[in-house]
Amino acid sequence: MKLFEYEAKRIFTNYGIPIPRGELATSPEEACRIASRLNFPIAIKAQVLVSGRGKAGGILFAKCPSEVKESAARILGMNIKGLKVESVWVEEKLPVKSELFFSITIDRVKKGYIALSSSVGGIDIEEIAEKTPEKLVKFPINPKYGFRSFHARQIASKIGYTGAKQTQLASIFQSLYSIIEDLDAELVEMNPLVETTTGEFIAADARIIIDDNALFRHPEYKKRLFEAKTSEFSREELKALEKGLAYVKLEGNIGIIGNGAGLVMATLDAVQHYGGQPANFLDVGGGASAERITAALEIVASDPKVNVIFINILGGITRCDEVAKGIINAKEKVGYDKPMVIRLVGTNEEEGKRVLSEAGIHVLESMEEAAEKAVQISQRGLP
Amino acid sequence: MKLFEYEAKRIFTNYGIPIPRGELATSPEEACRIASRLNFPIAIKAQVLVSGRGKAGGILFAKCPSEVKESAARILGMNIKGLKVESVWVEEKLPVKSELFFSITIDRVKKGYIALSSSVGGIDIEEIAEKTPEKLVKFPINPKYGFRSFHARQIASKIGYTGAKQTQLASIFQSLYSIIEDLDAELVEMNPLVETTTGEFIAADARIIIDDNALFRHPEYKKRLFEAKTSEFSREELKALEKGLAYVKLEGNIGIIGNGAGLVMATLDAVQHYGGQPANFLDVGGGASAERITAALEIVASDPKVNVIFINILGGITRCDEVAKGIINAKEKVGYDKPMVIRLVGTNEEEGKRVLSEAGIHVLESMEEAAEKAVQISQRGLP
Amino acid sequence: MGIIVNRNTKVIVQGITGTQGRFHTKAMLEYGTKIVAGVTPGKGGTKIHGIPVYDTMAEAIEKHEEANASIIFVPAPFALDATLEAIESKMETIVIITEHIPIKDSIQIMHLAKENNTTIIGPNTPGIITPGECKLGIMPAHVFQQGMVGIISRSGTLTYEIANSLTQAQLGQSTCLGLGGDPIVGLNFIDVLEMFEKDPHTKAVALIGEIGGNLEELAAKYIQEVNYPKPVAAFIAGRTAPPGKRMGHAGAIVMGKAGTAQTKIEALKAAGVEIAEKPGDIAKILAQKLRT
Amino acid sequence: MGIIVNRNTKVIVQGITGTQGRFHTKAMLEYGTKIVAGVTPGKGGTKIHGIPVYDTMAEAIEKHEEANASIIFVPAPFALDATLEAIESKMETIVIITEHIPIKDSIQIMHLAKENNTTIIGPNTPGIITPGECKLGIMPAHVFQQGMVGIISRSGTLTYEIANSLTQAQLGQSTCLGLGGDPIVGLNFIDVLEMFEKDPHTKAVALIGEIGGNLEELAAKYIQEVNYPKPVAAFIAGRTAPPGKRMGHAGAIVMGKAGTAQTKIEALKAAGVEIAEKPGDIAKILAQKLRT
Repeated sequence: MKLFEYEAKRIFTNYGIPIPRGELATSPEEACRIASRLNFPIAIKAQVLVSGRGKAGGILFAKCPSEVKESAARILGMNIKGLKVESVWVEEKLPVKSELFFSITIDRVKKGYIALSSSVGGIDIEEIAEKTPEKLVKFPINPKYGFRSFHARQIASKIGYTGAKQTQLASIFQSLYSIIEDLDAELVEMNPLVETTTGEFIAADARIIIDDNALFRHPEYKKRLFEAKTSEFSREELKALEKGLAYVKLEGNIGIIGNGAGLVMATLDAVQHYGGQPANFLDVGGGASAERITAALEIVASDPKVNVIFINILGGITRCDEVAKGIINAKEKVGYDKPMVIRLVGTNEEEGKRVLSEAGIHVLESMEEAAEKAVQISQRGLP
Repeated sequence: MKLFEYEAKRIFTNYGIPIPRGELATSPEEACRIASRLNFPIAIKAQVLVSGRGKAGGILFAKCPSEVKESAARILGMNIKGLKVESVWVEEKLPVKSELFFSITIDRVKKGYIALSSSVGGIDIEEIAEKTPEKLVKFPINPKYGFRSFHARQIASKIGYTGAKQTQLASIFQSLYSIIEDLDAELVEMNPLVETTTGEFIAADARIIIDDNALFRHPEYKKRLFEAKTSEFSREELKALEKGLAYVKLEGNIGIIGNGAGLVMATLDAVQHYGGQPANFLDVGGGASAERITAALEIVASDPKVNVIFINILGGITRCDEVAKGIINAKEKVGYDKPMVIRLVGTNEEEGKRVLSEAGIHVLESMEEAAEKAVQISQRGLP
Repeated sequence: MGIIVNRNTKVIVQGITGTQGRFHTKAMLEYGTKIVAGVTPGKGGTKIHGIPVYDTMAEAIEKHEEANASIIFVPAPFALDATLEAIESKMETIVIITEHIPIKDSIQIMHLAKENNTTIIGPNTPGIITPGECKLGIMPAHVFQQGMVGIISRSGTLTYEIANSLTQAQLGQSTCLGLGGDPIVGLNFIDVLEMFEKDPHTKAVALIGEIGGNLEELAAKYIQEVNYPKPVAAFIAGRTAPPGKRMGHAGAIVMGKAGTAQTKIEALKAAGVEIAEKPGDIAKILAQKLRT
Repeated sequence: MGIIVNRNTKVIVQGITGTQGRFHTKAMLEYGTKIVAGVTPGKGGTKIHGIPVYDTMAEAIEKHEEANASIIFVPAPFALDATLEAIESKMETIVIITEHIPIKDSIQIMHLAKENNTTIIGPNTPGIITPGECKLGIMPAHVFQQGMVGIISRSGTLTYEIANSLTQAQLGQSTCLGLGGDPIVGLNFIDVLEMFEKDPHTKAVALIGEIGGNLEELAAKYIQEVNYPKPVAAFIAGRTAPPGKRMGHAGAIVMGKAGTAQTKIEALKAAGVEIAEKPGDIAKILAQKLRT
């Protein structure tokens, strides 16, 4: 679960990490009022859960109140990579001496947390790794006793700080680790972490991603995930999330439903292989019941672009007859009347096929064959 | 730092450990009002920081409101082992099916926490260890990943519980561990932990001792240590604590001051060896300044029983001339005019002796000789 | 033979009384897996499909000293404790079926497993099967057949798909192991490639990867560096996955430019691994390689 | 010779810029202790008594690879981190002078030290001295003299008292080690008794105990069981201490009937250890034993 910059910054404040003075606004007027309490120049930043908002024009600067109003008006309501901007963060622009990078994230290979830091910040980590790899400090965190003050100081030392500044930086780094631990985050990032011309360290941007699987330990965020007006998910994705289905909206016209993440990804790939465009990813998971199939069909069918649905089920624990019944029920309940391509093999396959044939639904056995067929239909309609 | 039963019970409640319904009262009337909201029979328990209050008459039971008032009146103001009872805890008496024992404390040899448990409770741990050692389960806690649910279940199993009751007990045990961790406690104990006739587990008594050295992490308790009307310490001990001196009040008439805990203990022992009675233990610590000596002398001299003070200093880091000056200043400031025996050896010994001799204070070199002399004076006055 | 599990594997099922645990205990028993005990806190003293249930692992291993593997079906919030309990009980192999375990918990599990030399498979895995000997997982038995191809996979159903085609091609499987769909899992491709190298029954390896992380790239590097002596064919799922979106598995996510199917495919190709365009191609590729 | 520290010990002082650290660095240097570096966060680049100061142990050992011991003077709230830093920097011996360290922190220290085979002396210790070779601690140098008695003690000043009398009796000391006054300390009597047994320069041992815990009782048991080959004399402080009261040291407390001077004295006597009634008697007892 991605947090908004303003949420992340509030958390930073709670952990004693300095951030620029600022507040959240949902209207140009409010932005103006906030600006009147701050020192100019001021930054107006779109609160939206995608990266690259800067390049998309989601960050503007203002030297006077009228510019604040204008900028906020321009950003609010803006659509950035498909997401509408509902609020802006209005804050003092920092007098930058240098921009640093610091983050803690997951290292899959070492199976632990890893701290990444660089004396070059303000650009994304891949760019840092590409342009100045010698300045990127990778510091695996010992799972035995965590990220200690001296580890933080070692990193600060490696990016070139000594003495009091080293200690100051180290304390910020350690607070970041407390956040990742306390919040079950999988990423906490300050980029840039600004060293101001007056010698302070201030987190100019803040990113936090909470581990979805740990949300049961953080009910306040779980609640917020389903409440926020704009989140990283579309309405359909949120609905799927609530039903426990894994759904990702894509741009094509072939609705895809399958059981098992790998199988569904492979189904998408097969569809594309035959020249088709998947409309979504939807994994119903193992042992899917009739209700789950119904919910899945409902979500996929609600996409107006979809003109064919391809259901790919390999029955293992999942029983084909159950799935077949689910499809029949769901089709009726949802009132879906566009074409379907169904591939159904495995446990109780015969019974499943019988049920579907009786309802006039044709069933295929090969995934490749079915994918090809779905693509044909999507392009030319039913033969 | 020892917590009162009522403090410990409130903490238990915060951690979800069931305790008998009850409240704190500082007057018989209040005890009565509390009792009116509870079910009889009711227990009235002295809140006092010594063990053995039961045998001292500090716990009484009442079957009706008049008995509550009477019992509270009898207990409040009572003196138990030198400490005045300022409050009573009024609670419902439990219908006992059996009494268990559970505690977590420090294991000096294994250098970690250890859980102690027994299906026999309500008597003290030494008695359990003596009478039914086969029923005492000692469970060292793994420092690597702490006390886990399955460890708690293993203990519950070893004291004879299976199924749902095992799980219930285990969850109480685990909460106790959370307390010891969160509060930096060195002892957390439920004795007895009562299994009621209705099948519940309820902590009938609660003991918590917080590690004094960890109080800097628990400012609320540090504050309370110096605020409580009655604590485990006498007024003089609290004063010493505030000044950073280690002081323990004893019953004799020879005031003792020294540098180093071991040396002061040995000084007490030497005094007793020669037939004297130490009035106190007071360790000024290493490198004692004139102010510390003054504070020490002030505390020791304030004990009216004291008729001679024996100061035993082995100068290492502590400079004898500094100590000597401290003694002179202190004597004047405190206005202490009873006899003193001073043993002073080590760094800058000559200068120290000179300073004291000039002030008419005699200095000895042997600890044994000085102890003997102090005893003589305490018994017969100055020769 | 195969790797990790065989006819001598003696299993304890943790979370045996839940719906999943109960169902799969039956399925594993039917397959011939030697299950010696089950554990569910608070349910000690009962029996599931004839298997005695205990409150704790400690009691289970006291009664069944021969147990050397456990399979975990407990819900995610309790999986960390269940796994630590299994590690403490000296299980050599622990299969964690449970999905949705917090990463922080997995980190702790993997750290302690390493210290204790415990083999962890999963979490979020279908488990491991050595056809004809031992099924320690939730995979449908009927798609597998004793044979010569070792399968290492990050996916469940897709693996059954490929196993099925290997069965139909008469190649069968030596052992089939699901690494698990989470970002942090016990075994990586390289660990299992090493084991398959040493296993005489494994004549070829099918590697089934997907987007996210760089374990496939590291496997490619390893295959190249050691000049891996057995033929390897690979399928990588998720070529069409958009960046920044989790594709079902917690671990299946492209971060910026990292973890795409393309980089994995390129790395594997560069290491001489033949890439299957469709899942069904794996069997064709290996059949040909094993014939020559 | 002696044990643990000698003329080859190369020391880093952690917390060198504080009042205590600065003072004792000077005293140790004057004694001839080979101090190679100091560490204080935020004070890197300065010098104390000619010793270079670094911000981190990592930097210090990078510049001074020969360092093999550290002595810690940092305040209690930071002592855990400082010790872990020293352990991570592969110091073989760490002397923790700091007092008032929370028990929870000490537990973590001792656990990690054990895993890394690090010798911890303290906390709340005067340190260790091998007279004439190395003083790694805060003890006054003048009471010590190279000689034949090994001292193991839970106390500071009392140890100087006894060391002084051994010096005056011309026996001197091989090594004198303060275990520390806390309930949880790195070395116990038994650990040090074992070392003294192997040290050819140690001809006799003085054991200085006090109330609290049962380390003296365990030492007595050990002495009896191994039939300890060198004469041991003991002094136990705190015969007059009331139960339930801490006598200065955090570890010096009689709990109920446990940890009294009487039980310790009895156990030691039963093991054949001669008990000194007064501190000064230790020298007399050992002088006699060594003469015969």
